Amino acid sequence: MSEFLTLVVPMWVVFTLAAQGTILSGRTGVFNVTQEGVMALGASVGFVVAYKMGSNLGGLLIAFAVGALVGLVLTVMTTQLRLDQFVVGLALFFAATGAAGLLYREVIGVTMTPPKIDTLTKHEIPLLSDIPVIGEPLFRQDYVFFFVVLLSVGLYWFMQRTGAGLNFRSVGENPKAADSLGINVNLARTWSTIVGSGLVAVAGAYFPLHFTGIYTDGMIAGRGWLVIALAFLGGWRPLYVVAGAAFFAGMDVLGQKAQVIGLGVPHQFIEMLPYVATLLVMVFAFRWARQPAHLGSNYDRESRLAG
Amino acid sequence: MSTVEQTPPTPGSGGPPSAPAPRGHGSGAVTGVAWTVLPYVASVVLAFLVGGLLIQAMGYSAVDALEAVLTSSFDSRFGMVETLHKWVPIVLCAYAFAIPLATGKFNIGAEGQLLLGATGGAAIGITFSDLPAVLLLPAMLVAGVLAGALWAGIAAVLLVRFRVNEVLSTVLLNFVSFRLIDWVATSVWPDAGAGHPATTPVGDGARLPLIGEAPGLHSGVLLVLALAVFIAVGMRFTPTGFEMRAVGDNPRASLINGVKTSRLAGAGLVIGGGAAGLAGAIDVAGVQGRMLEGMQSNFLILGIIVGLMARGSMLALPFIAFGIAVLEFGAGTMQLVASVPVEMVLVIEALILLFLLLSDIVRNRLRGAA
Amino acid sequence: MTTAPRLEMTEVVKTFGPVRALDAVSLQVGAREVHGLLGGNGAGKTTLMNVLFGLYRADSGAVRIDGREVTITSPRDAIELGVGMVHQTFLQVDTYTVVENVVLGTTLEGGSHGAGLSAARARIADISERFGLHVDPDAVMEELPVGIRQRVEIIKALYRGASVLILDEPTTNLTPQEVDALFTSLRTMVAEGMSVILITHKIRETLAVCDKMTVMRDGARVQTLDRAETDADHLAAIMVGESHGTYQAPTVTEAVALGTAPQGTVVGDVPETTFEPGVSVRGMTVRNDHDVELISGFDLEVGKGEIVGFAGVAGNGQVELAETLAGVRPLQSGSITIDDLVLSDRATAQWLDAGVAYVPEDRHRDGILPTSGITENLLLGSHRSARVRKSGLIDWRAARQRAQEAIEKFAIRADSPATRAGDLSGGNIQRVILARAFAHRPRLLVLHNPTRGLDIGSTRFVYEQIREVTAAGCSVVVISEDLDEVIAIADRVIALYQGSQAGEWRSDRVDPYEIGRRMTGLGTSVGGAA
Amino acid sequence: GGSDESGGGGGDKVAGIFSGPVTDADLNALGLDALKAAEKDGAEISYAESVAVPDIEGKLRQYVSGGYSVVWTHGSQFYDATAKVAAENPDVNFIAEFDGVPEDQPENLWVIDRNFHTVFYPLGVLAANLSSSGKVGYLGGLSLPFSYAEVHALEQGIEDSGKDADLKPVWTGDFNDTVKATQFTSQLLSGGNDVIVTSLNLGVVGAFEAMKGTPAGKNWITVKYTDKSANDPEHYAATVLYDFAKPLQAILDEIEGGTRTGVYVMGFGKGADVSIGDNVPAEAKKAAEQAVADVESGATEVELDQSEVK
Ligand SMILES: Nc1ncnc2c1ncn2[C@@H]1O[C@H](COP(=O)(O)OP(=O)(O)OP(=O)(O)O)[C@@H](O)[C@H]1O
Ligand SMILES: Nc1ncnc2c1ncn2[C@@H]1O[C@H](COP(=O)(O)OP(=O)(O)OP(=O)(O)O)[C@@H](O)[C@H]1O
Ligand SMILES: [Mg+2]
Ligand SMILES: [Mg+2]
Repeated sequence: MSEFLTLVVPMWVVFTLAAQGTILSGRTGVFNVTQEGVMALGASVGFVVAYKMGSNLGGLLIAFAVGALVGLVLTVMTTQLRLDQFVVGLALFFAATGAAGLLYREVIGVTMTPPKIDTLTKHEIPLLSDIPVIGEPLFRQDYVFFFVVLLSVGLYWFMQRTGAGLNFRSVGENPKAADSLGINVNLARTWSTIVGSGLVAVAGAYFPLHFTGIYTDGMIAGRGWLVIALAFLGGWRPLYVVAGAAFFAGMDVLGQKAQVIGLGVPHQFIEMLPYVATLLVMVFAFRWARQPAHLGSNYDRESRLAG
Repeated sequence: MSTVEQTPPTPGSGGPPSAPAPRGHGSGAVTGVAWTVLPYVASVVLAFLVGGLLIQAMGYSAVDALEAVLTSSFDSRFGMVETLHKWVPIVLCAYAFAIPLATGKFNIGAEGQLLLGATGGAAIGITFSDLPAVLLLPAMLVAGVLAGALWAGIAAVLLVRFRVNEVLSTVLLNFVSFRLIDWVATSVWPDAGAGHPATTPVGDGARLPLIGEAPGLHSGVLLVLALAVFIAVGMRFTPTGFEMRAVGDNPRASLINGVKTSRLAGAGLVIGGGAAGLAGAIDVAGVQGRMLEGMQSNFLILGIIVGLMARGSMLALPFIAFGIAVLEFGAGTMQLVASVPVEMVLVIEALILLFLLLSDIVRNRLRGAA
Repeated sequence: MTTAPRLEMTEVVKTFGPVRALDAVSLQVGAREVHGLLGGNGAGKTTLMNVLFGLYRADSGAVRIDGREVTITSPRDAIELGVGMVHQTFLQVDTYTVVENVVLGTTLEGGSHGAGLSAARARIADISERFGLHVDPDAVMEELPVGIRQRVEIIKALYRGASVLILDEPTTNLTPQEVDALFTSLRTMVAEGMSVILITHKIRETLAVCDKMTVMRDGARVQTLDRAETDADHLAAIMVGESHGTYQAPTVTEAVALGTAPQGTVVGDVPETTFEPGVSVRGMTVRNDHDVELISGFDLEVGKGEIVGFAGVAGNGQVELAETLAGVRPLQSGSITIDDLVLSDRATAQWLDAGVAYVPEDRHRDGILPTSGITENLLLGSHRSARVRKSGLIDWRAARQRAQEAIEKFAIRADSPATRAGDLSGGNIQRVILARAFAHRPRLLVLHNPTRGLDIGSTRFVYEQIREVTAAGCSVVVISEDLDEVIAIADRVIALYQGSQAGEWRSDRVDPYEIGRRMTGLGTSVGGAA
Repeated sequence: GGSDESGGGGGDKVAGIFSGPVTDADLNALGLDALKAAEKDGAEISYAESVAVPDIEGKLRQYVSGGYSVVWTHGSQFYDATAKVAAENPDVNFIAEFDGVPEDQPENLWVIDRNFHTVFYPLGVLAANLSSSGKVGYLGGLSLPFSYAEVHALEQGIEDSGKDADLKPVWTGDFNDTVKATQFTSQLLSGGNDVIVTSLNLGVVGAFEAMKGTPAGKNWITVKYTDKSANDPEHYAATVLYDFAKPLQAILDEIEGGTRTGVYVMGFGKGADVSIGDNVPAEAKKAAEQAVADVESGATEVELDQSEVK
C-alpha cells in the first residue's frame, strides 16, 4: 500500500497541479485548452532554466512565468478582443508546442548525451513521516508536492469559503450579473487565466524536474488533454479535482502494476483501463460534474446577445 | 449561452466558435468572394512575415525556408502527389471536426476514429485478401467508414444517453484506440519483419488504383474530391444539413421547431467519425498498404486547424485543407534545404489561425466605420 | 442656495455603430420623487439607464448627482454613488441562494459561510420588513418564481444603500396585487428620501405611482410632465406621437396599455362554447425539467376560432403547458387531439405538420437562430416540407423570395433577408417568429407572452394577426403573465395556479382582482377548475 | 569533400533518415555519428530526423528526387518502404535495416541486420549472475518481434547461466517515453526485480532516474546502443553497444566497389559489443565475458525466436 502510494503521488502532483490551473480560469468562464502545449513549454523552460541556472526552483518559477505569459495572451485575445476561446486556445497550443521544441534546440542544441539535471530532492516532515503506510509517501516528498497540497486546500478555501470566492465564481456563472454588481469580470478572468496557465506550466516542468532529469520532445504524451477530461470529471471544483487526479494517477499505476504482475491479458488492454474507467465514471458523474454556466463564452458588456 | 435540455451545454457557447464566413454586402458575388478570400490571404502573408522574421532571428535563411515551404508542392510531380496524398486525410479529419461542430459539438477524436477506420479497412483487406478489387476495395472502404463511425458512436451514445461531454469522451477514446491498434498490430495481424507495430499487408485487391506513372496518385483523391462536393451541397441544400447548422446556431429553437437535436448532435459525431474512418481506410488502401501505428500522424490537429479556419463553410474547407497540405509538405523540404526545425511550421500555422481571427475584428471595425 | 436635483443627466449621446440610440437626452430627477420613463420599444430608455449605471459608456454628455458632476465608467462607480438598478432581464446567479446573490460584489467580513452571511441575512430581513419585500434568504435562486426574483433584485439595490433606484419594466411579470405591493414599497422608499426611476409601457401604472414622467421617442426626450398636469389620454397621445398618425380613440390595444380594459364579474357557470370543436386535451399529465409532475389530469377544449387565455404568475406551469400544447414536451399521460387527429406521442415535427404553431416566451433563447439570416429563420420548422424543396433539395431562391415577402407583410425592419436575426430588435424578432408561425397556416396557435416588451404599435400588430388566424378557424391558446392582455383578447380566461385551472371566466364578465386572487392561490375556484 | 578517394562514400551524396531526434544520445545520434564518419571520408551528407513511419515513403522520394546517390533508412520499421522505393529507382543505392534476412531484396538495396538477440544473450547471463532476488525485469518500448527476440535470448542466457532467475518483460508502449520508463522501473523494483535490462531509446534516462536512491550493489540496470554509465555509475551494469559507422562504412565501400546488394550482419566485432561496468562483481563480469566469447566463437548458438512473449 505504501509502495503503491509512493508510485501514485508523483503523477497525482502533475494532474492536480494542471487541473487546478485549468479550473481556476474555468470558474471565471475561460475554457483553457492549451494544456498539452503549455505543459510541454513548461517542461522545456523548466529544464533549460534549471540546467543553465543550476536552480530547480528557478526552473519552476520561470516555467510559471512563461506559462503565465501564454495565459496573458489567451486572456487578452479573449477578454479584450473577444476572439473565440477554443480557437485561440488551440492556436496557442500549437505555438507553445512548437516553442517548446525550438527553445530546447536553440539553447541546448545537438548533444551526444542529453544534459541532465538533478531532480528535486525530497524533504521529510519530522514525526509525520514516521506514520506507518502513509508517512513515507505523503510526508517525505519534494516541495512541489507540499505546494500542491496547500494550493488545493487554499483554492477550496478561497472558492467555497470566502466572499471573494463567491464573487469570483459568479463571473463564470453569470458574468453580466457579476458585472452589474461591480465585479470586474475581465480582471477576474485575466488573473485567473494567468495564474492558472502558470500552474499548468509548472505541472509540465515537474516532468523533467521530478521524473526524468532530462527534457524530451513529446514527453507530455497527451497528458495535457487528460487534464481537460479531469476538470470535467472533477466538476470544476478543487477538492473533487484532487480526488479525480488521485483516480487518474491511481489507475495509471494500477495498470502498470497489472502488467508487472502479469495478468495474462494483453498489456494493451490493461493500459486502456484508466481511460475506460474514466468514461464509465463520467456516465455516473452527471450528479456532480456540473460546469460553470458560462464556461467558454466571452463576455461583452454592451452586447445584447451574450448572457 | 443557450442549451438544450437533452444535451449538456458545450463549452465554447452554443454555437460554432467563429462567425460564419462574411457575407458580401449585397454588392454582388464578386465582392462577396473577395471578402471571404481576403482575410485568408492577409493572414497567410502576415504569418509568413512574422514566421520569416523568427526564422531569420534564429540564424537561418528565411527566404530559402519560406521558398521551400511554398514552392516544393508545385515544382515536381512528386511534390504534388505527396501534397494531395496528405490532403486526403487532412480534409477528411477536418470534416470529422467541422461536421459535428456545425451542431455545436467538438470532436477531438479524429485520431482514434482514423485509426479504427484503418484497422477496420485493414481487417477486411487482410482477411479477404484474395477477393478481386471490385469487391474488396469497396468493402474495405465501407468497413473503414463504419469502424470510424462506430468509434465516434461511442462518444455519441455517451453524449446523448448519458450527457457525457464529448470533448472528454473523444479525447479519452483516442487514448483507448492507441492501445487497441497496438494490440492489433502486434498480436492479431503482426508483421514480424516490419520493425514497427504494423499489420501484414492487405491483399492487392484492396489497393486503390494509381493514376499516372510512379509515383502515382492514388484514386482516393478523386473519391474525396467527389465527397467534398457532396458534403458542401448536402450541408447547404438538404434539410438535414440545414438542421445541423440550425442546431449549432440555437439548439433550443431548433428543438422547438421539430428538429431532433440530440439525435442530430449524435449523428454529427457519427458522420464525422465516418469521415475520419474513411481517411484511415484510404490511407491503408492508397498509401501504406497496411495499418500501422503512427499513421494518424498529426492529422487530428491539422483537421482541427482546417475545420476552424473554414468557419463553418464546407465549401471553403477543402481549399484550406489544400493550403495546409502544401505547408505540411513544404515543411519537410524546409528542413531539408534550410535546416529550419519542423516545429517552425506549427508556429506558422498557429500564426495564420490567430491572424485569421484578428481579421474578423479588423473587418468589423471597417464595417462599423463604413 | 438652490438645492440641486438629486440626479441630472444632460445632453447624453450614445451610438451603437450606425444606430444613434441616445440623441442628446437630458433628464432631471428630484429627491423623494418617483419618476416615470416612458416610450415605445427602442426609444432609448434602457440605454439611458445603462449609461447612468455604468454599463454603457456614453459618447458625450454629463451626469450630476446632488449637483456634483460625476464620472461613471462601471457599475461599481454607480453603486458607490448610490445608484441601484433592477434590470429588464434579471441579472442573477441561478445556482446561488438569495443571500449570496444579494451580497455578491460587496466585501464580506467573515467569509461566505455562516458568520459572514448572518449579518447580511439580518440586513435583508430588515429591508424586507421596511419595504414589504419578503423573501426566504436561503432559497436557491433558480427555484424561485419570477415575482420573488423581482423582489431579490430590488433588495440587491437597497442592500447597497441605493438612493437612486432604477426599475426597468418591473411589472411585466407581476399580478395586480404584486404591482400594488411594489408600488406601496416604492412610495415607502421615496418617503424615506430616495429617488426612483420607473421604466414602463403602462400608462395606468405611471399615473398610479409617478410624481413626474419623461416620455422618450427615437432616442430623444419628447417631454417631461408633472402627474398633476396630465391624464391617460394626453400621455398616450404624446407616447404614440405624430409618427403613428393623428391620435384616435383607444382601441383594445391601447386599452390594455391604458389599463381601461372592460371589467366584469365572475360567472359561476361558463356557458357551453359556441365554437365548433377543435382542439381537445384529455387528462394531460406533464413533468417539468426536474421530473416533478407539475400538471396532472388537465382537460381543455379550444374551439375553432376561439381564443383561450391563461392568466397566471410565472412559474405556475406556463412554460410546461405551452410546450406540451406545442408538442415540444412529451406527455406523461393523457391525450391531445386536433380534429380527432391524436398528436400526443408523436414527434414535434409531426405536430408542426399537423398545423401546430408555437410562439415561445423567450424569443432569443427559444425563438431564433441568432447568427442565421431571416431566410433561414423563416424556413426553420417547415424545412422538411415538400413546399420548400425542389427535387429534394432546399430551394434557397424561393426561400429568400418568401422571406422578402414576409419582411414586407410583417413590416420587419431589416436590410435584407440575409440580415442576421440576432441583430434585430426585440420587436422585430417577434415579428419574424410570428411570420414563421403564421406561415404554417396554423390550426392550433400557442402564444406565450406574445407581446411582452413590445410597444403599442407592435402589440396592435400582433393582435391583428391573431384575429386574422382565428377568422380562418384557428384555435388559439394565449398564455400570458399580462392579465390585461389576456382579458382584452381572449374569449375565455382561465387562471393558472400550480399547474391547474383555478377558475374560468368569460372575458366580458371578469374582475381582474378576482382573477389575481385565484392565480395566487387565494379563494376557492368557481366554475371551471379542474 | 575529402582529398583522397580511399575511404568509403567519397564523393557520394549520402542521406540518412532517422526515426527520432538526433539529439537522443541513442539510436539516432548513432546514426548521425555514422553519417559524420562518412562525411569525413568525403561524402556529402544530409539527414532528416523524427520521420514517422507513415511519412517515410515521401521522405525517401524527396531524397531520390534531390539527387542523392545513397539513401539510408535507420530503423527496421523503414524496411518495407525502402525496399519499395528502391525497386522503383534502380539507379539509386539504398541501405535499410532488418531483423533477419528479408525476402525479395532489391538489387540496389543493402541490408543491415542488427542481430539484437545475439547481443542480448550475454546480458541474460550477466543478469542471472547479478540478481540476488532471482527476479530480472526487461523494460521494452513497443512489443515488437525484435523485442520478443531479445526477451527469448535473455531467457536463453539466464537458462545457460545455471542460475535460478525469472525474467519479467514489460512494455512502456513508447521507446522514448521517459516518464513511463520511470514509472515502470519503479514498479519493477518494488516488485522485487533487482536487475533491469532495458531496451529503450530516450526512455532509459527515466529508468535511471527511478534507480536513484535505491541500494547500490544490489539493483542493476543495463542499457542499449550507447554507454550511459555516466547517468548513474553505481547502478550501471552493462551496455549493448552499437556503432553504425562500421556497417555504413563497409557498405559504402562495397557500393563503391560495385556490389550494390548484400546483408551486413552486425555482431561482436562488427559494430556491436557488450561493455560491462567497473562496479560489476568480477564473477558476474567473467561469466558475461565468457558468454560473449562463446557466441563469438560459435560455441553458443543464440536462437532467433520472434514469437510473442505472453
Ligand atoms: N447593446 C446594444 N447594441 C446595439 N444597439 C443597441 C444596444 N442596446 C440598445 N441598442 C439600441 O439602442 C436603441 C435604444 O434601445 P433601448 O434598449 O434603450 O430601448 P428601450 O427604450 O429600452 O426599449 P424597450 O422598451 O424595448 O426596452 C435601440 O435602437 C437599440 O437597438
Ligand atoms: N446587439 C446588436 N448588435 C448589432 N446591432 C443591433 C444590436 N441590437 C440592435 N441592433 C440594431 O439596432 C436596431 C434597432 O434595435 P431596437 O431593439 O432598438 O429596435 P426597436 O426600435 O426597439 O424595435 P422594436 O420596437 O421592434 O423593439 C436593430 O434593427 C438592429 O439592427
Ligand atoms: Mg426594443
Ligand atoms: Mg428597455
